[in-house]
Amino acid sequence: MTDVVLSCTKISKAFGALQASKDVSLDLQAGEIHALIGPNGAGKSTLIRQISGAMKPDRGTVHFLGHDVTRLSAIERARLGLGRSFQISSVIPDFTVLQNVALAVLGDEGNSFHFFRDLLKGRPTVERAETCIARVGLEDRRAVRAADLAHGERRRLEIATALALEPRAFLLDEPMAGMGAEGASEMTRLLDTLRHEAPILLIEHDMDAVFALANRISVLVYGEIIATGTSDEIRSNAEVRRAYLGEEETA
Amino acid sequence: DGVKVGMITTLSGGGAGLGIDVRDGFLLAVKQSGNSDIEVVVEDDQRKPEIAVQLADKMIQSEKVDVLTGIIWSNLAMAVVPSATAQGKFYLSPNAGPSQLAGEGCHENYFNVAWQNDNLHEGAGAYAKDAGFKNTFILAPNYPAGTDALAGYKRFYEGELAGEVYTKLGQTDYAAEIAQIRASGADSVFFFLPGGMGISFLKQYSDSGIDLPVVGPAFSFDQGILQAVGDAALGIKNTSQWSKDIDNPANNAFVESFQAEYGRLPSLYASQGFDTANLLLSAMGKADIDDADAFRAALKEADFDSVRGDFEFGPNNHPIQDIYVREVIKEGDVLTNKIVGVALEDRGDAYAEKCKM
Amino acid sequence: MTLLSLSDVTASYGAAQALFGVSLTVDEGDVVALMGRNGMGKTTTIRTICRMMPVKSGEVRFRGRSINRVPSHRVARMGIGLVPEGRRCFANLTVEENLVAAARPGDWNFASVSQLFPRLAERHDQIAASLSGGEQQMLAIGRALMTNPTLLILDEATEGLAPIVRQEIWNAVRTLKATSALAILVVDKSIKELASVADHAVIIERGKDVWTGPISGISKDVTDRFLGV
Amino acid sequence: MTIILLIEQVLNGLQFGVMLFLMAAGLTLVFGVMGLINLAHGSLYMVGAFAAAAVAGATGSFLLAMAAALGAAAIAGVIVEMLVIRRLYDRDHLDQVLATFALILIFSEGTRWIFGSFPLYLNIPPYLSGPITLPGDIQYPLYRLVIIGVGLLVAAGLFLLISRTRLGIRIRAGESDREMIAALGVNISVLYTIVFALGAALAGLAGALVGAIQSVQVGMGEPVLILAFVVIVIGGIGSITGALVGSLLVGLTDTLGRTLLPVLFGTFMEASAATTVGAAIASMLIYILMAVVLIFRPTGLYGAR
Amino acid sequence: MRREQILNGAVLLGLIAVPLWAWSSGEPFIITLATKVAVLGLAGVGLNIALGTGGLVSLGHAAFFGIGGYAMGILASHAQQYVPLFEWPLLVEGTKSMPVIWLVAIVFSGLAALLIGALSLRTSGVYFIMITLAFAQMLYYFAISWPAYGGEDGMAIYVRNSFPGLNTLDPIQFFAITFVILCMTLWFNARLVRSPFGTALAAARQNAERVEAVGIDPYKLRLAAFVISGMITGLAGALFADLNRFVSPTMFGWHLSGELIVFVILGGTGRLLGPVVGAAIFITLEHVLGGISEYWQIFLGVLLLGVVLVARGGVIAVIAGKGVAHD
Ligand SMILES: Nc1ncnc2c1ncn2[C@@H]1O[C@H](COP(=O)(O)OP(=O)(O)OP(=O)(O)O)[C@@H](O)[C@H]1O
Ligand SMILES: Nc1ncnc2c1ncn2[C@@H]1O[C@H](COP(=O)(O)OP(=O)(O)OP(=O)(O)O)[C@@H](O)[C@H]1O
Ligand SMILES: [Mg+2]
Ligand SMILES: [Mg+2]
Repeated sequence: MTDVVLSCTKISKAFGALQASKDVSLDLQAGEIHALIGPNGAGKSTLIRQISGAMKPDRGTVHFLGHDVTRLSAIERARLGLGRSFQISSVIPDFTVLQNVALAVLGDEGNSFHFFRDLLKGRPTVERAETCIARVGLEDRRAVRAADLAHGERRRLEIATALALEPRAFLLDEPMAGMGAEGASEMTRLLDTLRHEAPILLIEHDMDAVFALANRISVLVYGEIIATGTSDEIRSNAEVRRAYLGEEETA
Repeated sequence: DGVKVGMITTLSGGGAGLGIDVRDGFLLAVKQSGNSDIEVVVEDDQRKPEIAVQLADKMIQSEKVDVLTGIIWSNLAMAVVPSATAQGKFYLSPNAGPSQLAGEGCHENYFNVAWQNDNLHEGAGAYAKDAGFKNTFILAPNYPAGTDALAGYKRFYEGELAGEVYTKLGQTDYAAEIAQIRASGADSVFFFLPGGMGISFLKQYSDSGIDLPVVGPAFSFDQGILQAVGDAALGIKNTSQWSKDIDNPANNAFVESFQAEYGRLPSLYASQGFDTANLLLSAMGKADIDDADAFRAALKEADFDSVRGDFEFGPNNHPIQDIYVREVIKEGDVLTNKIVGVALEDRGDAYAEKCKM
Repeated sequence: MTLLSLSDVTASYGAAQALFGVSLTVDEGDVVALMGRNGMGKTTTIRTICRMMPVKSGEVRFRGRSINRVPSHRVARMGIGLVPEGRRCFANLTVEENLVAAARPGDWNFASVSQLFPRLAERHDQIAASLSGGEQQMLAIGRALMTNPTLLILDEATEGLAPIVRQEIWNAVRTLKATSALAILVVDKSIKELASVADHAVIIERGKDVWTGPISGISKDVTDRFLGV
Repeated sequence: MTIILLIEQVLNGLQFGVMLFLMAAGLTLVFGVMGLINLAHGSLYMVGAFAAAAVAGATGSFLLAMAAALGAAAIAGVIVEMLVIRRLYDRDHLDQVLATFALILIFSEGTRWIFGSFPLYLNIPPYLSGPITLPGDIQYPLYRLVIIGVGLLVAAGLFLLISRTRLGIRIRAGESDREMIAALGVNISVLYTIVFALGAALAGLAGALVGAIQSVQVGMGEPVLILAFVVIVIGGIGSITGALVGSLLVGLTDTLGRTLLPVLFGTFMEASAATTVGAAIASMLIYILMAVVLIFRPTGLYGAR
Repeated sequence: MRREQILNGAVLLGLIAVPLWAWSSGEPFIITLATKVAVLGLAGVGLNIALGTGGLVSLGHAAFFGIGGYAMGILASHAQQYVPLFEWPLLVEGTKSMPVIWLVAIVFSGLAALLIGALSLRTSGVYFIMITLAFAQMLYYFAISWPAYGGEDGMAIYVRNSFPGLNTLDPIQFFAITFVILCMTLWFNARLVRSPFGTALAAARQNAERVEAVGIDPYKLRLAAFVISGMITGLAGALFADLNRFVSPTMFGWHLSGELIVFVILGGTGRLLGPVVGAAIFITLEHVLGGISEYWQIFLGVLLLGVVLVARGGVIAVIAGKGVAHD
């Protein structure tokens, strides 16, 4: 059990009458990709929000690297090394790709209260940022404003930013969405190597990617985890098929 | 040689009417004098003290004026006058008369041709005493001129106060104060609410159904503002050092020529501007501006035909003059004032003894 | 009959040109797939059709009429229903308000949309901002259908949807195709799904159309070259 | 202070609140719904008052004057919207502030140019003037009761318009995504022109109604504008209910503050100091109220989220 | 980007050339105007850090401007009358020394900004605009009705305060002081914008959620920016008071806050020299138009409107191109 990096225990969250999380317990172990799938509106993003600290659970606890982080804010959790990508791309529109990533490096270095140093002349910062950009294949676009990127490119930028934080665990909410076939397969390769740096809690509706990548899959339906298992176990679980996969994916 | 006059006054924004009247009165007198030795530069202070200070700098430094005049508001006067007189310029005030400048802060080069700020309020207090008011409710905005106004009223008034209220500067709704008046058991009301505040108060007061007698300074009953107050003002007593029906040749000629020139009845402010110019012109006839001492002495003589009749300067260069009681009446369709008595005769001011010059 | 045609259309974002001459046609009742890698100009093409950005040169015709200078809302009323990239639901409105905001009379109404997406009916009183991603996608489609268009444009309409819902949507598209004269222009990343519903395909590369033909005619060679699979 | 007086002051506070609401209503509509900061709202208020005064002066009819106020302000609104405001919707708040600040200058000095520098006359018609007696022997001006009535009617009307009609839905949709609502076939420009004109007309009506008991002069819109902003911010932008509650809160706080504070301070201070200090604090009171509300509810009482 | 730098240089050169010319040709009032541009420009530069870089639209910067002004007025008036400010718990005397006054102005406006900012930054958008206005209005009404320091009349300080080695009453020497301060502040501002702090602040303006996700707290960034901004504006207030040798509650008025915003937008939001250019244009217009007609504000209004509608992004954007400098 020493290699559990992130875990949440009995998390519950209600929006009025709607129970978005019901006693959800889940963990993430070193070196793994743990995929979280489930129908739209099942509560996946809500769960991620609670783990990342953007939303407070009604009940339950979150542990990260052995600390109880339930009471910490999103910012403090990010500083501890919880990297997050958003379901809907969230970038700094007027910044270039490089600046966007450099900002994340800055956040990781934890000293944004420098008033005189020139950010983009700090060599280590820029180098680290460029490495991350290269890893998602955006080298050619490093000087383009994030607002001018196409949708798919913005998704990659989102990943590059998460990489720059050198996190101890990743929370990725639908990183493949809108990526295109080519992009999705590249992303699959990237995540595959990434898991050795830090484990990934992955939300994704692209089943090809999920089945190819996940060490474990948990299925969330109506706020409850109804099954956890390997790709094959999940693929053949009748309940999951009925609630989520439908018929074709079983083929 | 000639005299250059710098006039800093309010020509734009809400309070522009007063500045325009002062300017028009002043220029009318200059025109009538036919004196070509006088040159007037007019600038708009936008009613902002900082702008007034800068304009004064400009007039002194760049335009090289000899005499400054024109300021309407006490706070602007306080900002401009001390430094202008300290630089050896003459300042003739056509409207504002803050107490500091009449007392400790008086200056030999500062002449007030209108009144010390308290004068009209003192007149109102004196009138209240004569009229036998025993229990007055008094109100004014909460700023220095407002506190001075109430103090001025109390100086001659001898009865009780049913209430003393300071309102917010710029307030437009007086329902709460009017309710207090109604409940206070007062037998009369004195108010000093310049500009739009006074109009709002009077309209709301008359609609409230209270019919206690009201008295106030002329500012809320002046020609420029009276039409806007409407019938709500009818019959109200107010105090003023001037009225268009003061019967003397200078005033009759002024009222007629002002109306001919500008197509409207002159206001209090116009009369003050007119007198200011005439004072200056009278001094120019007697002394050269380059001989400051002689010119100052000539000013001090006040040897001109004031539209308010007798006019002379007290020891602190502030007027000694009669304060009249006027009543608002209707002449045909037009609301105007009629003198019904004299509140104070040959009134100087309360600060003169503090003035050492 | 030709419903929509673009001939040699160019367009730019400020100084940056994004389309370098796109031509395509959509016939009545036709389902056309618009394909291409990320950033090649699919969305931009759609934006010029909906007049959300100006046509720099070339011509867009809808129902035989040039719509180069027709304002956006008039184009929509001529019968184009848009499901935009990124959903763009009206965040501060409820689900029901989103649906009725731009509704025009026709077969599609609140009841029939509810039938297609029961989830929306369940959530009809909820503010759109708090819907899950997939629910928002359904809402965007429902909202476009409520305008009762003759041409439905779906830009990545299945992005972020659960497989089972994706199948439902493709089924819905197939139903639409079979039962109505609705023409559809569809952008999606799943070639497999597109192949099963579309009649024709247009592939764009760097702001130009580089391949047009029946969808069945897309060879392995073409996908390798233009779609990078 | 007697109970009767206290009740009367509460009534005054409520009435002042409703009067504020009348001013704030149009502003919320434009500001909350279209996301536009319109500093020139006060100018439209002034336009209404001046139009009413001019027409009342020429015809002697109060009703015609009110109609003129509505019409003139609405027309001014349409012109301003088509020439200026329309180009500002997709700009940030800053550009809107600058442009509408410029409009204030143009309106104010333009009005002064046309009507001169002196206040105009506009008064309550005889059939609405004078006090009536309420239960408890409270004398209360009829006209102020009329203002309360009109204010409540406007509140109800606006509330229904925004929340219940399709027009309202579309307006709100446009606020969240203008491009998208247009792409769905709604002519948002016309819609916004209508809304702006409606907001302007409400401002004009408020100016004329209130002008009859206050002074009709250049610059009359500015203090009102600030108060109206205070009101809608306290209530929460975009909420008609919020604007109404905000107005009443501000009205009560201001009225009761300025009558009670001097008395309160008088209990432990010397009388004349108490009146000035009390008045000083009273004049700051609504700003204190606003700050406190926002500190505890950063989006106002009824604001979203 | 290079064009903007050339333009910035030209603006500063112009700002120094005009008063020098006026000095040599005996037009002291022009020097006064140039000083006013420098001082109000400085206030605008302060505001621009909050508004342009941080996206914090403060309609209450008059609060800091006024605090700076009153710091000068109170210290100098006590010195003038030889009355100590207070004697308990320790004796504090007034002073007529500019550097001391500046320090006091900076410290107190900074403290006020810390307090106002800490409370106001809980809100955002229009609420922020209004809550900052509320704080400034509180100070305004307080200053008007509090009699100790002149109330609405304000305070006149008849002789300008002193600066070691200079004759501050000489317009050109006083101008030199303000100009040097302006340049130093601009240099600081230029460094700030490119620094990690400035970058993070600009990022927080555009997308606070993203900044949080990388572990930076936007609230702290904004508060720091607001305090720095308030301190600079406070310093400008002290200089402005010295320029006029006069302080009054209008320094707290919302018109002043509005004018500062106008300077910033007119010149170009977030541009280094935007506020200076804006102040120069505005003050020149005010001066030139004021002489033309009683109704000059109509023309001013039309011109401002023209700038917003046509010259998008401010005057600097029109001359130097749209993009805000990024490397
Ligand atoms: N702030 C909120 N208020 C009310 N309901 C909410 C709120 N946030 C989310 N919900 C509801 O909670 C449920 C779970 O939403 P969530 O976004 O977590 O779904 P999801 O599993 O991420 O779905 P998807 O795969 O479509 O993104 C949805 O029904 C959603 O409408
Ligand atoms: N708002 C914008 N401003 C400037 N350039 C843009 C903007 N939106 C897109 N672009 C550019 O236009 C080009 C085409 O983008 P478009 O969004 O049309 O691509 P796409 O084919 O839809 O890609 P995706 O599959 O990622 O959605 C891209 O190079 C992109 O960088
Ligand atoms: Mg989700
Ligand atoms: Mg796209």
